Amino acid sequence: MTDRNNSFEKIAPEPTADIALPAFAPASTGFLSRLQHLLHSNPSMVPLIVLLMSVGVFGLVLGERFFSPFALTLILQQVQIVGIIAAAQSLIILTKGIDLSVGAIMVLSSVVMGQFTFRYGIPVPISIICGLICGMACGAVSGLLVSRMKLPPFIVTLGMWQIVLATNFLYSGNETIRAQIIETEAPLLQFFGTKFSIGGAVFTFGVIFMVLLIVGLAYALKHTAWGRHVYAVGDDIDAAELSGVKTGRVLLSVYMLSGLICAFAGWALIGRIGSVSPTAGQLSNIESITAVVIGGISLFGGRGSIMGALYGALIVGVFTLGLRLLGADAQWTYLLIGVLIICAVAVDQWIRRVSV
Amino acid sequence: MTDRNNSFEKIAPEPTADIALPAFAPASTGFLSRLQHLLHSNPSMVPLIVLLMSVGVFGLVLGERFFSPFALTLILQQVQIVGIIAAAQSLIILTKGIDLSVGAIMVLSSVVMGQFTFRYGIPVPISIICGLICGMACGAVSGLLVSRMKLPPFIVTLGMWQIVLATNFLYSGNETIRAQIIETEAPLLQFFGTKFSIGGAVFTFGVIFMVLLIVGLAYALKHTAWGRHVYAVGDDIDAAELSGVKTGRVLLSVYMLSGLICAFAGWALIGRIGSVSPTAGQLSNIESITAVVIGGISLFGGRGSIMGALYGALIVGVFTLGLRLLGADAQWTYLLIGVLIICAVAVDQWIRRVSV
Amino acid sequence: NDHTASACLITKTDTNPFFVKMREGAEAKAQELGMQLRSYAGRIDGDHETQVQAIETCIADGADGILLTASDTSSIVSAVEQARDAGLLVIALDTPLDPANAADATFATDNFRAGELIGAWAAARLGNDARNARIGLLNINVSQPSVGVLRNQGFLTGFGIDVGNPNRWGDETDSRIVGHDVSDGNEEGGRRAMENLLAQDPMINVVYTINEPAAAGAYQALRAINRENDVLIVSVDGSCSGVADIQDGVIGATAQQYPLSMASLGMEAIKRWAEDGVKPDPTPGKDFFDTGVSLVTDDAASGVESISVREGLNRCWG
Amino acid sequence: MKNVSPILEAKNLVKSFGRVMALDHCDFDLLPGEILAVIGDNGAGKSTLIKTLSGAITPDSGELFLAGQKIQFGSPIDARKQGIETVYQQLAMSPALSIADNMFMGRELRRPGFMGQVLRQLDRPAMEKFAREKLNELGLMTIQNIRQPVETLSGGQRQGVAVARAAAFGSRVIILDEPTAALGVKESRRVLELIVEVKARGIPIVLISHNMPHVFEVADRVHIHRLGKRLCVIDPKDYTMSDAVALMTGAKEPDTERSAA
Amino acid sequence: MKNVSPILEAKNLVKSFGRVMALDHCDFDLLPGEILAVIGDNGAGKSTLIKTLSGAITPDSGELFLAGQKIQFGSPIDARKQGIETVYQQLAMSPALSIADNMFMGRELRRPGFMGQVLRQLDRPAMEKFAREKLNELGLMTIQNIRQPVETLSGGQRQGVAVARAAAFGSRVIILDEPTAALGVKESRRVLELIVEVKARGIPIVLISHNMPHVFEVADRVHIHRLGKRLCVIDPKDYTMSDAVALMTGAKEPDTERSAA
Ligand SMILES: Nc1ncnc2c1ncn2[C@@H]1O[C@H](COP(=O)(O)OP(=O)(O)OP(=O)(O)O)[C@@H](O)[C@H]1O
Ligand SMILES: Nc1ncnc2c1ncn2[C@@H]1O[C@H](COP(=O)(O)OP(=O)(O)OP(=O)(O)O)[C@@H](O)[C@H]1O
Ligand SMILES: [Mg+2]
Ligand SMILES: [Mg+2]
Repeated sequence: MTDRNNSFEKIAPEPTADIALPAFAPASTGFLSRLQHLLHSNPSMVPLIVLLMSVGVFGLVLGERFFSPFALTLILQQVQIVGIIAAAQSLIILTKGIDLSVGAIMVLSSVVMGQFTFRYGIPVPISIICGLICGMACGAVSGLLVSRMKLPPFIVTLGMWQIVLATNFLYSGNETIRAQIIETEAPLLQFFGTKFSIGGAVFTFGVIFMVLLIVGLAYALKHTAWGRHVYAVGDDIDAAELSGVKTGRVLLSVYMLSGLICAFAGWALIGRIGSVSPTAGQLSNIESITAVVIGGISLFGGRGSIMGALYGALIVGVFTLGLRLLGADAQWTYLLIGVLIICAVAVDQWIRRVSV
Repeated sequence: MTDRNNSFEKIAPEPTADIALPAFAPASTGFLSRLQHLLHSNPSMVPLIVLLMSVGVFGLVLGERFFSPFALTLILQQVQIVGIIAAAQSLIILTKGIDLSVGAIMVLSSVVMGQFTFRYGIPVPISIICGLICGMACGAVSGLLVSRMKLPPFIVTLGMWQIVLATNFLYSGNETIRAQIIETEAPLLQFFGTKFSIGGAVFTFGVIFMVLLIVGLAYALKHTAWGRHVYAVGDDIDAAELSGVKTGRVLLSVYMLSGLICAFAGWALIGRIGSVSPTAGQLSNIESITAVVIGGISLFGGRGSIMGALYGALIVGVFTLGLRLLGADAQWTYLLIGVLIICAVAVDQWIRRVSV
Repeated sequence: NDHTASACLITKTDTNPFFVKMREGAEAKAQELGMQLRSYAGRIDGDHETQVQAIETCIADGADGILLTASDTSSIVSAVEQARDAGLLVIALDTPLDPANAADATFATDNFRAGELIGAWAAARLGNDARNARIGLLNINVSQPSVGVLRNQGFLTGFGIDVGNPNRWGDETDSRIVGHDVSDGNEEGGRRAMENLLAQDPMINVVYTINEPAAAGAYQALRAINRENDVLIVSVDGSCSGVADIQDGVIGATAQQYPLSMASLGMEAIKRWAEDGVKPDPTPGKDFFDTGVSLVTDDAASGVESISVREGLNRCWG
Repeated sequence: MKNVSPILEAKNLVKSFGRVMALDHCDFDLLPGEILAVIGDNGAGKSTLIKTLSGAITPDSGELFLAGQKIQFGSPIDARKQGIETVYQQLAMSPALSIADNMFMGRELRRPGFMGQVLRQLDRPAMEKFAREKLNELGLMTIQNIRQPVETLSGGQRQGVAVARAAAFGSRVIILDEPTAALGVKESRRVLELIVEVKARGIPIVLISHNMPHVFEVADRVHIHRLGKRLCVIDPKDYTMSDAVALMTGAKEPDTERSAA
Repeated sequence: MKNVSPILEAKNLVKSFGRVMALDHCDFDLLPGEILAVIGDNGAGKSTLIKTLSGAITPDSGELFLAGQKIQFGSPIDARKQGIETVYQQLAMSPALSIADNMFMGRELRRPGFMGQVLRQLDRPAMEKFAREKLNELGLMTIQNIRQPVETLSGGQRQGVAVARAAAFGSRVIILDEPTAALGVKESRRVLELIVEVKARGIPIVLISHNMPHVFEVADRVHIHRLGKRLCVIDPKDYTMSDAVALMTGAKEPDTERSAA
């Protein structure tokens, strides 16, 4: 019962802001409830733990086939595109938005990079820059509609999705640029596909990029004024405006940055699949949203850490590969992933509901 | 300036609740701003006006080809499934949720109706009831997860979507039941496809059902306690709980009703396509959400009228058919619908922003 | 070598009955030959990434060979190369890769040929009326996957229409074409697309459909305006229910493919590769092993070889 | 007073939010027919206390008694069914719904006859008439339209609506958490009069307020809350306002003998 | 006083919400260095008035002057840049962010050197130190952790944070909309002291309050708002509280001669 004496009401006269008090222990001190409390104080750890647990379980069941450096790094390679897109999606979701056009922007950007190089013979670096600008411009259009005209993000990006995708098909003429040609004539387009190995583990620049991107964004969101403003806008945009945040500018910057990240994902996509394919990425929106939500970022804005998006993407990747290796039939895999999505969030919720 | 004297601050001593005051006229009394004011006082009219305007414009451009009873009733037939699903979706969205599993529930219900009839030889009416129960049960699962375990609806229905769809494929063995067999052996399954014509206009029972359903729901939402509770839950669930609404029960009822409506949509689907096909309805979620949002129902819950969902579905139907008749090819149609979605919402927003 | 040969089957989706049949064939063969089989599929038509992931999984899993129906025939090539470098035999089923020699072997339907057959049949049926036919084309979706393009362009070629760019549908200028629409290859899309085309020109009298479910949907639309008897619907696939639809007069003719034999041929090839290291050879004169396609109709037209519905039913997807 | 048994009583309530212990073995009792004021510093745990009394929060431990019977409230509805009506500090209204809808939330009136029994139609006119009367009783005449959404009301107007709702429906206990905080002078006065009227009807009231003149004007007893628990209960006739403030802020220790039962 | 020109002045402000005219040709003036109280019934339009003064609402018509210069505020940021700091009735905080984050919202401090200039890192320690000091000045010592999210604070604690923010950053005008509404006795007192301190620094203050004793204690002039416009401005030394209330509620007509400039 001594723990209780540490509760704050007892410490009145002096402000004791920085003293880290021992965690409050409730009447029931079983292992579970202690774990719950531990996790509660660190909600962004939840998806990480789910991730580690699922790796552990599949490792136990599948043994070497799963626990090999090859298989584990394969997961990283398989989630890199979703991971990058999920970073973009997280930014938007943190501002209480949602972006249905991420996949389309990604594909259009990669098509621009490819077609500018091969159709018009523009030097590769310039084509890549054009592709990145294209992604950012798409983001800017959504951003302007959301921030200036105050249209709901869901509908803006729903419209943009159709517009960008149709543009992509019309512009590319549905033609794939083949990997062999890219490899010989414009290897820079495949830059993110470059592999290097450490031990048996094979990494690609795309994987490294994904990790660096998310760590960088986590820093920016936590330690810069811009990051705080993103959270404030997602939390309560009117309050943010009244307390002096240029909410319009913050929103625009978020959508543009997200478009740019999608364009980078497009570049990474060329590295991953080798070719420039206008039909890729059709499921990216739903996959990225899944990753973000499993990662514990609230769809109602302003809550959650972007690292969660990475963990969320990895959780889905681990389950997918693990179930495939277990030989589950594809439909059973989807069914189980459906169940697991719900379970992952139920665990998360259980932890958040500690003693309330 | 006399209008201003009617503003309420002048009428102090007596409560004048029911006196309909003349609409307040602002300094700028141009036609546009008068229109804006008129519409502002009746926001649910906005999608209706957009609908009528688009019918008018296409009618002017296309003349008889569009303004024929055939083409106009064709639109009704084409939107009937989306319209019914959008009614289910609206209910969920009014409670601040979103349902990604509507299409899957619809298809599974229709498969249950068909397979029970033909695989097990169960009498058709009983099979249909089983299908309806199946849809309601799916809704109940989501509803329990959302209301009891307080999981976010997006993720619950994302999971359910995958689960139900996979179940559908596994159970049906991907086999279509052909229209000819149904017609001869179980015509009741095609009940909603029954046609009758008034003048040159051809209606089906499915269309009538859609209209009756939405009118009935509009009544229930506006004039019953349950309806008020649905709005209150979507508005602020904590406040609703504190002020005595059984929020859990309301949520559960909404999800179950929505599942049941999806099952009816599944029955109507058999009427529309003649056969029982497990691959149908894959775009229903996005189409229904589009209809709901174009219809002016807020994705943040508690605001909007369900009639809007019908208008929204019809707007999309009018644009799709109109553009096809104008000779736009399928890809351009997608692009233009994207643009029009954004424009429709921009108009809506312009009207709502009157004098604020 | 006590190691049981193991194979992967990767299809575009596992919801289309065509691929379901293919998997059944592979499974039956695997049992017969004592092989291990893992099946993978994309979620939707055109889901390329899932197929790449499936190939990677097969490599990780140490499979001997892969049977692949590619969603994106040229993009998949890098992943296929990776698998071949890892010592797997890769066999393209149903659809040749681009380039075709990217796979070790191809057991496929000639989709262009399938289209050509139904096109020629339709033209022959109409006789002189073919010159002022009103044609509606129901394709799969706007991303124009190669199978859809090949069938569509094959049909037009067979019908005697200049196709413009053979890698794209929709760029033809022939005035007989009322329009193209997309059907998603299912009944619902087929009906909606047909209705859209009918609204443009109610006198359409020839309808090409990407597959039989789309054809069934189109038929419902025609029936709704009582024109089901004066329109020729042609399709591709030859599924048992498709052939039954011919019998019932829903479809005029269909080009039948043989997924089961593709799959079992493929399984045998992998078995041979795992045991003896021998690769299969292509059909002489083509760069792939043609598993054949037959026109099924009871309304045979002169100059176009066809089999009867009865035979079609016997062989449906065998 | 010693012999009267309390109508609502709480023993040893504990409630913590993470590391913050908002209620620390807190006792509470409300006698029949009295006005009990609860005063205390910001963050002392007053709102948390009344939320546990009204079922909005489930305490970690502790017991509740209504008229001597041990009870447990799973939700505010349970408490309302027992006739305990509460005005929460954050008001608990649905902003997009009308004043009348909000007042009748969870206990709507239905039309008589077919429309009501079969079609379950609400009796809007009756509800609006009632709502208007109750608001008039509170002198909230600046509210023009009973159908106007609550979100268009000023802060004070909203508070008025919430108080009117509680006064209209509370049958056994009425709990008011800072009901006059946002109200104007005239409206505050009306609320105080209303409290006295309700008391005259025999219904006991719990009043949380920071306004000492108000508290000393109407309260029969004053529960002083400090650091998550009841420090003491005093009779306002025996103490001055500054005594009460001194007790509340810890400047003075309670005198056990003098404090009221 | 006649010769002093107002620091903040508004003429003929009009603002309507649909059919409700919240400001009806309202005038306003604030003299340098004074404490101006604004009183009025619930719904009289006080909050709307100060929202137009602080840029949160754009009036339909009317003019604003700051130190004699005509100005227009497009947003609260514009007003803040001119040194006008406001505590809104609904507080305007981001619930999920910490107290320190909220106090510095929109004017964050960056670390010196590389971390701040290139990586734009926030200077959390400095901001937290400052925030803690300001809260201590207000006597809000029950707030334990400056990093705790605002949503975990009690209503009164939140109000304290908002007032501390305004007092810390306001350089030309500070506007407080019912700053003591949810505050305890001790905290209310601290806020009143703070208001007087700020005035001593020479910064004029607009105080909206329903608490007449508070108003009459600190105000130099009292702006009485009624039915969307300024009824009159009185000198609290010449009037009693009941006079003010009578004016406010319309029980009495203003006496044009006696009212203060
Ligand atoms: N949901 C919650 N989560 C975390 N902490 C909370 C929560 N609700 C209240 N608290 C904390 O519990 C303590 C008591 O809060 P409470 O609202 O009961 O105070 P109060 O006495 O009503 O104060 P006030 O007079 O300011 O309204 C405060 O320190 C507050 O920060
Ligand atoms: N956003 C809005 N939409 C519609 N009406 C509004 C809006 N804001 C204020 N009003 C109306 O304007 C009038 C004045 O409101 P305001 O908030 O300015 O009053 P107040 O004097 O601050 O009252 P209180 O003392 O209760 O805070 C009220 O009748 C209110 O209903
Ligand atoms: Mg409180
Ligand atoms: Mg106000």
